[in-house]
Parts: sequence; C-alpha cells; structure tokens
Amino acid sequence: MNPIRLQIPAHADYIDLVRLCLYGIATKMGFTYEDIEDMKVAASEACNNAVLHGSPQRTGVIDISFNLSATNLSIVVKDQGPSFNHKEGLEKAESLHNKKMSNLRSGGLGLFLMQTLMDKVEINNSNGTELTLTKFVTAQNSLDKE
Amino acid sequence: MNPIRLQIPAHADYIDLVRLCLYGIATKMGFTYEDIEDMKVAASEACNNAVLHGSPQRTGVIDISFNLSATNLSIVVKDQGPSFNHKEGLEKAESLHNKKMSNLRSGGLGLFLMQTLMDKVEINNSNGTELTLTKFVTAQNSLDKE
Amino acid sequence: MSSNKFQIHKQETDQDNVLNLSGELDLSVAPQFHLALEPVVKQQEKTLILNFKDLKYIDSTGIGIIISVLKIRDELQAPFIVREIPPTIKRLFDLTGVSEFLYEGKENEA
Amino acid sequence: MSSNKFQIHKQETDQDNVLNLSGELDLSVAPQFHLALEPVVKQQEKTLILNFKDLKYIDSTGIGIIISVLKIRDELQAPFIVREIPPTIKRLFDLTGVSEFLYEGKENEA
Ligand SMILES: Nc1ncnc2c1ncn2[C@@H]1O[C@H](COP(=O)(O)OP(=O)(O)O)[C@@H](O)[C@H]1O
Ligand SMILES: Nc1ncnc2c1ncn2[C@@H]1O[C@H](COP(=O)(O)OP(=O)(O)O)[C@@H](O)[C@H]1O
Repeated sequence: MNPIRLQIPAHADYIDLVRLCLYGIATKMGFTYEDIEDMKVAASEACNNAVLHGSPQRTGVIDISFNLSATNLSIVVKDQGPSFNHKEGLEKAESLHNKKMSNLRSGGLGLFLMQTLMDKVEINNSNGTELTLTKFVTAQNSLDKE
Repeated sequence: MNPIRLQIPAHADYIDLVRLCLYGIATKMGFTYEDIEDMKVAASEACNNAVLHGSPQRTGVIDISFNLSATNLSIVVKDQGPSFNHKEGLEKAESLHNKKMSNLRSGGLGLFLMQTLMDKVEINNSNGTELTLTKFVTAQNSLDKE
Repeated sequence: MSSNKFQIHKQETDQDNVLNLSGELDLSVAPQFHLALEPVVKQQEKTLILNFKDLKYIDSTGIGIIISVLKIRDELQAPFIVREIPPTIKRLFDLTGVSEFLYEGKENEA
Repeated sequence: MSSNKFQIHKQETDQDNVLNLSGELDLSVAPQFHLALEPVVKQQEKTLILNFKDLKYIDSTGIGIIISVLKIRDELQAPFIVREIPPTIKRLFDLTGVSEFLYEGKENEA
C-alpha cells in the first residue's frame, strides 16, 4: 500500500500534527494505548532532532511517512540537514541510570528514548537524515482485516 | 510559510486522517468550533469525490495541502482522475429545499455543501482535479501572533 | 482495519426498529450502515427510528443514505422517525434541506 | 499561534512555589516553561513543587528542563518536589532514569 505522507515546516509548532496523524493511523491498526503513546514520543523525538539539528536555517521542511503493513508500522522522518555520526550516536545513547547528579546533562535523551520505545531504529545519513522507527503490532491486537 | 502537506491512499479508510490534521491546524489558527466542524465536512466532501470520482482504479493517492496565513486557511485537495464539467457542477449544486420527495436524489450534495460551508471554492481541472477550499479566520478569533 | 469509528446499536420492540448511531458516519462506514438498514428498511409494520444522539460526524454520504431511507419508507407509506439530533448534525440537515423531509420524534413516541 | 496546548497554573504560599502543569509539554512550549520557572527556580527559601496531574504529554524536551531544575536546586541545596505523575509520564521518567533523582511528595507535604 502507498504510505501516508505528511510534510510540515521545520518548526516546533507543527510537531503535534505528527502525533495527531500517528494517533489516527495507529488506532486504525489496532495498536494498544501504551504502544501508541510510546510511538508518539519516539516520533516527536525524531522531529525535535530534525528541527533542532537538521534544519540549520529553520526554513526547511520535515517529511514524515507512515508505512503500514499487517505486522508493523514504520515511521520515517527525513530532514535536509547535515549528517552526524549516527552509529556512535545510537551506540552511546544512554539513560541517566547510575549517574551522579553532577554528571547529568539536560540533553541527549532523544536517541535513547527512540531506541527504548520502538522495536527498531535505523538511520540513513547519506542525504540529510532519514530516521526509520519501526513498531510491531503485537499478537493480541493484530490488524483486523476488513 | 511552507504549506502542510498530507498524502493518503485514495481510499475512504484514510479520509478521517484529513479531518484529524485539519482539526489540529485549525485549532492552532484560532478558528471557532463551528468553523472547524464546517471545514471538516467540506474537506471530507472533497476527499470523498477524489476517492469516488477521481481515482478510477482506486490505486492512486490524494494530495492535500493546508495553506496557512494570518487571515485564512486554504485546503487544496488534488487527485489524478478525469476532469469533469466543474463550472456547471458548481453552478448547479443545490440543496433539497423546495423539492418534492419523489425528486430527491441520494447524491449530489457534496459540491453544494462545500460551497455553503466554505468562504470560497475553486476548481482547477487541467491535470486531475485540484479543488481549493478557503475559510477566513473571523475577526474575533484571528490568529494570535507569537 | 479495526477503528470502530462508527457503531450501530439496534433495539427491536413489537412496534419499532431503533438504530442508535454513534461515532463518525463517513464514506468508509457507508457499507456498514447499509448492511444494518437492509433487514429493517422494508419492514412496513414497524416504525423505523434512527437515533443520532451519539453521532459525532456526518457528511453527504450519510445524508444520502438517509434520503434513500426516506424515499423507501415514503413509497411503502411506512413510519420513519429521527431522534435526538445533535446541533452540529442538525445544522447540516438544515443546510442541505433534508430536515424538511424528516419527522423528528420525541422519546416515548412512535 | 494560539493553541493553548500547554498551561502553567502557579500557586504561591509562604512555604511553596507550586507550578501545576497541564496539556502537552513539547519543544514548542519549552520557552513558555522556562519563562515560568525563571522567577522561582532560584528561590532557595521556598519549596519548588511541580504538579503533573493534568499533563498529557512529555518528551525529552520537558525531561531535559526538569533535569536542569534538578541540578540548580541541588546546587542551591533547595527543596524540589514532584507530585501526581500520571502513569504514561511516570513510565518515561522511569525509562530515562530521571525518576531516581526526583523526590515525589504527597499532597499536604512540602
Ligand atoms: N536529525 C539530525 N540531524 C543532525 N544531527 C542529529 C540529528 N538527530 C540527532 N543528531 C545528533 O545526535 C545528537 C544526539 O541526539 P539526541 O539523543 O536526540 O539528543 P539531543 O538532541 O538532546 O542532543 C544530537 O545532539 C545531534 O548532534
Ligand atoms: N474530484 C472529482 N473528479 C471527477 N469528477 C468529480 C470530482 N468531484 C466531483 N465530480 C463530479 O461532480 C459531480 C457532483 O459532485 P457532488 O456534488 O460532490 O455530488 P456526488 O459526488 O454525490 O455526485 C459528481 O457526481 C462527479 O460527476
């Protein structure tokens, strides 16, 4: 099936539209409430990064596509910004567990949350940043076919 | 500002996503509840027609774009289907008022509703159908600038 | 897809067939509405009642189906009543003019 | 844009500064949250209380701001309490580990 595509200006004000669309799509697919909340946060983290790091002039756009299948939903978030060391970023992403107060940073939780909340996180950095977030529909709530 | 774009498969199942997005956008712009409800119906009518008349094989997609300005919202609904006599369609669109029961048809209210619920309806039929629905933000609820 | 966006709850008595509609009645659920109407729309001896109390959305798809019900009931000279129409939906019924053809019944009335 | 997606309701007593958060705390409203914190985050003599009861959404933007509050209050050795965290938000606090640094106070406790 054709994916559902959403394009928003690369500005924080429009990220809630991504959550709204995602909510509509994920509800249709039979995801649980908890899975939907997890995906909303993960997709927002990807969009936050696209706005903050992927749009140097904040004049660009962010392309989001939702790829539905019977078993999973893949959310692709694409910006036109500079590349970064995403392998290291994904590997080093970590929580605050076992840290000292003095070592806490107020940033750096985005990639960690995406990895924790989704089943799969892939980054393609060849031309802007293309981040793919995948979540499987769990057995008890799998897609009802029409 | 760049418009917000949404692309859905040309299938009735996805039209509610257009309403969801529209709701999010119109709320941000400060439209009243009643105006939002009106736009939801008008945009759905345009999408219904794109699905029913504008996608002969039902394999295509529908492109929706939301053009925001301080004074109005324009919703453009585009399909790749055949052209039709849209001038006549718009002019002849009418309600059921003063009709006899035996003359009622169960179709043909879409263009009428779009014209009644929106401030402006334009159709460009040069390449598929591109329908533009415009609603002005009324004075008392005009866009709060940041 | 299982979005449960539209539900029809049917109540049957000796006199009436009541369909209570809830959720969003749009193009995607038109087949579901047709299917629910099919066994009752031609039952002349019972009053057909559509209750709109919990309906959140309707457009020309749903209005078109109501018009087809109107015409069938009119031809059969069989009673057809609508009930508890929310303001946003009433507005669309008024604008399209379908209101003029609908008989709005109160609860406890058939 | 006026979406009122996030609101902060402030209550001030002799002992406490309470910020009641509601709606969606995301990147777009981070400046609004910073602005509300600014006059209270360095008041050592009062307990700073964040009440999350009506907060519907948070992500790393909001959690990052909470971490910065934690660090400022820790350095000042000033009391900081969080209250009534809804389950979906608690889950994110636990997953990120920020929970370990938060002191959850009950109502009637400062
Ligand atoms: N879309 C992107 N474009 C460019 N750099 C990015 C992008 N996403 C993430 N990064 C880089 O990866 C780092 C870690 O991201 P993240 O874990 O989300 O934390 P944060 O954004 O708070 O720093 C960012 O600081 C940034 O350098
Ligand atoms: N996107 C479209 N592509 C092709 N034809 C269209 C399109 N939209 C409308 N039409 C034509 O205009 C007619 C009137 O449309 P409308 O008033 O919405 O009523 P209905 O769709 O119920 O017939 C349709 O029957 C169709 O022939």
